[in-house]
Amino acid sequence: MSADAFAPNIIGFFCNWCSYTAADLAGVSRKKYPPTVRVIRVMCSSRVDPHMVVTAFVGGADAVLVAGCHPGDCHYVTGNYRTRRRFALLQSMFESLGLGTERIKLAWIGASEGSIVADVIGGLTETVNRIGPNPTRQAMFL
Amino acid sequence: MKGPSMGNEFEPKILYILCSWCGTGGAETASAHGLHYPENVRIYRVNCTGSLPAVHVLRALIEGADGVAVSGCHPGDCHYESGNYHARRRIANLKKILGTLGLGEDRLWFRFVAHGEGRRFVDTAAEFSDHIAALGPNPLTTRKDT
Amino acid sequence: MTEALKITKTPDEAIRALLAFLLESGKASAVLSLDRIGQDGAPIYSLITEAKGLESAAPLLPMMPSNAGKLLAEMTELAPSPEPIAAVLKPCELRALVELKKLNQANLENLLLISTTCGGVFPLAIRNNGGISEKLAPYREALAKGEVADGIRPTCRACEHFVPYNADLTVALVGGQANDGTCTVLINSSRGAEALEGFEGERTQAKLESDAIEALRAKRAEEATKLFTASDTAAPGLDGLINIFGRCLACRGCSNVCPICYCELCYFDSVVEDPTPSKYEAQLRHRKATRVPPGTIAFHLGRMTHMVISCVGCGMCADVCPVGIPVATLFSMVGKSADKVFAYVPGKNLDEDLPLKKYEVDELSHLGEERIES
Amino acid sequence: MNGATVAAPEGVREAITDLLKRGLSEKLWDAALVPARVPAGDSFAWLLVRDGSVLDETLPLPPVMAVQGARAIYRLARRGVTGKVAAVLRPCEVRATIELAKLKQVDLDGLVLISVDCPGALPLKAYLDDPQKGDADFEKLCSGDDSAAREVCKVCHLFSRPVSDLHFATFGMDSGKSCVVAGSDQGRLLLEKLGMAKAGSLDKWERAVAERQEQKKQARTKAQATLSQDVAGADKLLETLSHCINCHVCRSVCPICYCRQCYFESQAILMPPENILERARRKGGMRLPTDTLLFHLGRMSHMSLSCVSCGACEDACPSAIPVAQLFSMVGDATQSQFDYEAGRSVTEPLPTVTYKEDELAGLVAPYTETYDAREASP
Repeated sequence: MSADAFAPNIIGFFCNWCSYTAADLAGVSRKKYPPTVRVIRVMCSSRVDPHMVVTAFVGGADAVLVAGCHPGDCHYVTGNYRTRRRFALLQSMFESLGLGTERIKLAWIGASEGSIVADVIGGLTETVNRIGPNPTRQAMFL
Repeated sequence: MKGPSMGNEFEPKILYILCSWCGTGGAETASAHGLHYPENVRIYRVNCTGSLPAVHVLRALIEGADGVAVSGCHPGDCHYESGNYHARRRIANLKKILGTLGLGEDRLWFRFVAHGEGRRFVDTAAEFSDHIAALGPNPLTTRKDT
Repeated sequence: MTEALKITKTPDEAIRALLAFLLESGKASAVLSLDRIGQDGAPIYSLITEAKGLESAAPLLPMMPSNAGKLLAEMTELAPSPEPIAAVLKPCELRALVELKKLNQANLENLLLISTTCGGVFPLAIRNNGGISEKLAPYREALAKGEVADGIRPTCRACEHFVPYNADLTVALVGGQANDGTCTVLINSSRGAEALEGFEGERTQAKLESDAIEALRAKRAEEATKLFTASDTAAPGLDGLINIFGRCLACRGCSNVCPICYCELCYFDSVVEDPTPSKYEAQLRHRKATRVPPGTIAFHLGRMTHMVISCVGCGMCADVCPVGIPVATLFSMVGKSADKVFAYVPGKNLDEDLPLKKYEVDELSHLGEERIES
Repeated sequence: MNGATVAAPEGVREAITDLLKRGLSEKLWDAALVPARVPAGDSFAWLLVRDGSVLDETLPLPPVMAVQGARAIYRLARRGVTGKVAAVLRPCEVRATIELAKLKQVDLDGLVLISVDCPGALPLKAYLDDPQKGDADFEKLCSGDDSAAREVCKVCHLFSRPVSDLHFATFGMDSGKSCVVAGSDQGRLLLEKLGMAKAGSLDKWERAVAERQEQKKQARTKAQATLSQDVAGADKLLETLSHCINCHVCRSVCPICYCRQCYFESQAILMPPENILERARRKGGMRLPTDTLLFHLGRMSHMSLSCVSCGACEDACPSAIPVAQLFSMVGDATQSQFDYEAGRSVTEPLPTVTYKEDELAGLVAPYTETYDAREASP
């Protein structure tokens, strides 16, 4: 790969119980997906304070992915419902600020859904490839 | 006993800050000898004058005290070796701030009192009380806009 | 129609008389009201305990040196007030108080909340160059006609919540009654009724809503659209944000005066966010240079995620900003659209939980499910 | 005294930028901390520059002091820096940095402090209102007309030669020339490495600086006497502070107020309603937020010994209170009694951490042996 070729850099917050397990499964079952995501394991997707998404975004991540259990499946019963509300807030904020919502994504990935991990990361990588690098990556006056 | 308020309507409110070793000791000695100090002087004990936050003095002067006196061990006698030297600098600093802003550096006194100096303690309390009575009320204590 | 008291005095005199009555009758031990202090008559809130202290008070002055909701919360944060306190607040200050109550930062027991229909407040800057007095007559005139007064804070121009929620007593300032030498006080609660018992005035039935209020509401909505679609702050994007916040001094004035930002130590000033050599190295990996202190945009957007859902649009942040960043415009714009997602109006309903404190199982089902085909 | 003469045909700013570039390319330092105009063009921000090409967009000695340089260094170097960083500062910013180092809030290892003769700065708000006019005003300031300068700058007598590693001398120099003076061993070493150790005379500069210093000192004494008349005494002081809204912006932009959490924003001053009601009752009323005067006096007691009169607080005050003039006057008074000058030396201990056994004799109220209240009263 040439030095100036763009390699997307995605930060993924994966919940310990479903999504992280699914990512493990994806690896074990040799699902292929682009090596664009840096996974941060959190105990629950609701551990992700919206400002963490903002920090990753402003810090130069090309996309930020929050992944948790499907609604109703949360290990802590209600965590992901709260995540959903927080994410709705984030989306609304990003929209109002004209930052676009393409670079932030919420995905429900169940423990057995290794293929969805590949799908989601593949899809997000494609999106980033299409819209290009996040301008925050090089901006100096942040 | 004649107090500083005799013949004078204004009875100042005095806060007398004492270190727990010498200053308080002075007060104890005074009481052991049956010496009295004016009733408008309230004692506030701190471990060492070196541990007295400037803000406490300021708050007293803003919220109600007409004068604040501070007494700790004589130079060289500090239980913590150097607390009184630091206190002296801190009080000097405070007095300078009060003086520069015209808030009355005379309303803050610093005098060393040793454990055995009961007489000196009582005299200081009375003298300071008279001194403040002569200065008149501290205007800050009645201001609503502080 | 609501129970009301008609007082044959100008609103300012009537409210001062009412506050004096409350203090003298012991119905209130203290009164929180705007005061004019010093020779310059600086508008500052005071907690007044004596009727004669009300001489300098200006409870209805269209100024906001602090958000009074924040003041009441700071006062009652540790415990409810042991004695009755009457407070005259603007509707957004009252909304802030209610939000703070929901955030467990205030106790409303023993508070008699008096509010007004509000014509907006002047920016703090006007007291620095001249005064407020000459602005008052045109302000009152605009209020009587239900017009947007000149020179008020930008967020006030766009405020549609100028009729107070949760007030025990509401003083009608917007509409015809404002300038005829009388004052109508609407009684919204039993606490309000008790407070007025024994106070001079004619008991009537009154309706707060009037043509003037309708007219003002429509004009404010128009102004809101104008303000929130203005080219410099609407959907600014990253470049726009850098332009807006480029001059930020990181002084934290905005969060210091924000009624909703109650944290004693802001997360963004905490040790977690301390810039370290390795963080600078990370910053410089892809950049030719990086800003110091770092994290200007991250602070503002981060603060936004923390408080914008409760933003009452009072405009304190913009007023205090030493470099004139339109913080309030941006925050109330974002807040307004975020609140729309949850059909929430900050400070309107005491019994309604904060949107981020609750959830519904069946909602927002579009989130988390959509897939991009790869 | 000698220093290296550098050509500065386009002004000293360019000479500084050139030096920064050389230092970067010759690996004398790994990054530079220098102000740059923000993209909107209306103000300045500090940039930590790793790539020399960005230096063309920076502007040493900007017309305003947006963020106090020492505050930027505090955020940069509290836990040290990677490699070496050269920072271009105004003298008051260097002095504040030295104070912060003594307060253990800045690690000077790894920093190269570069300073320049300072003609003063413009009030921030005036500049933001009209940057073009501001730039023109600053030109005037540089040519000696300081009518548009900030009040504290008008009476600043410490405008030159702080304890920096390298100092650019401009006052009294022939136009198109500047002189780099080394102020430390590190500075001398750097000049040697840069091949700039050759001698040039500094007599003219020293004369100009001494003359200006004398003028400013006189102006300072006069200004403080006038200010004292306007603000001293309970009435006047409270009048001066009457517009204060307790936003604490003065403290948060102050380079010396480094506390993560100010005492005056902490639990320590949070009182239960009983306390507030009682205090209000005692005086018939109380302004809110509480403790406005206590905040200002308390802040003075905490930091006036290190106050460098930089004026950041006044620039940021939304209520146009002359905070900087007030604090600077008090700072001068408190510092002089300990024969201390904030930022004068790295080795001179802070007045609060040291003492002499025999000092401040006049402070201690003399004990009148014979004093007896009962006898003194009639």
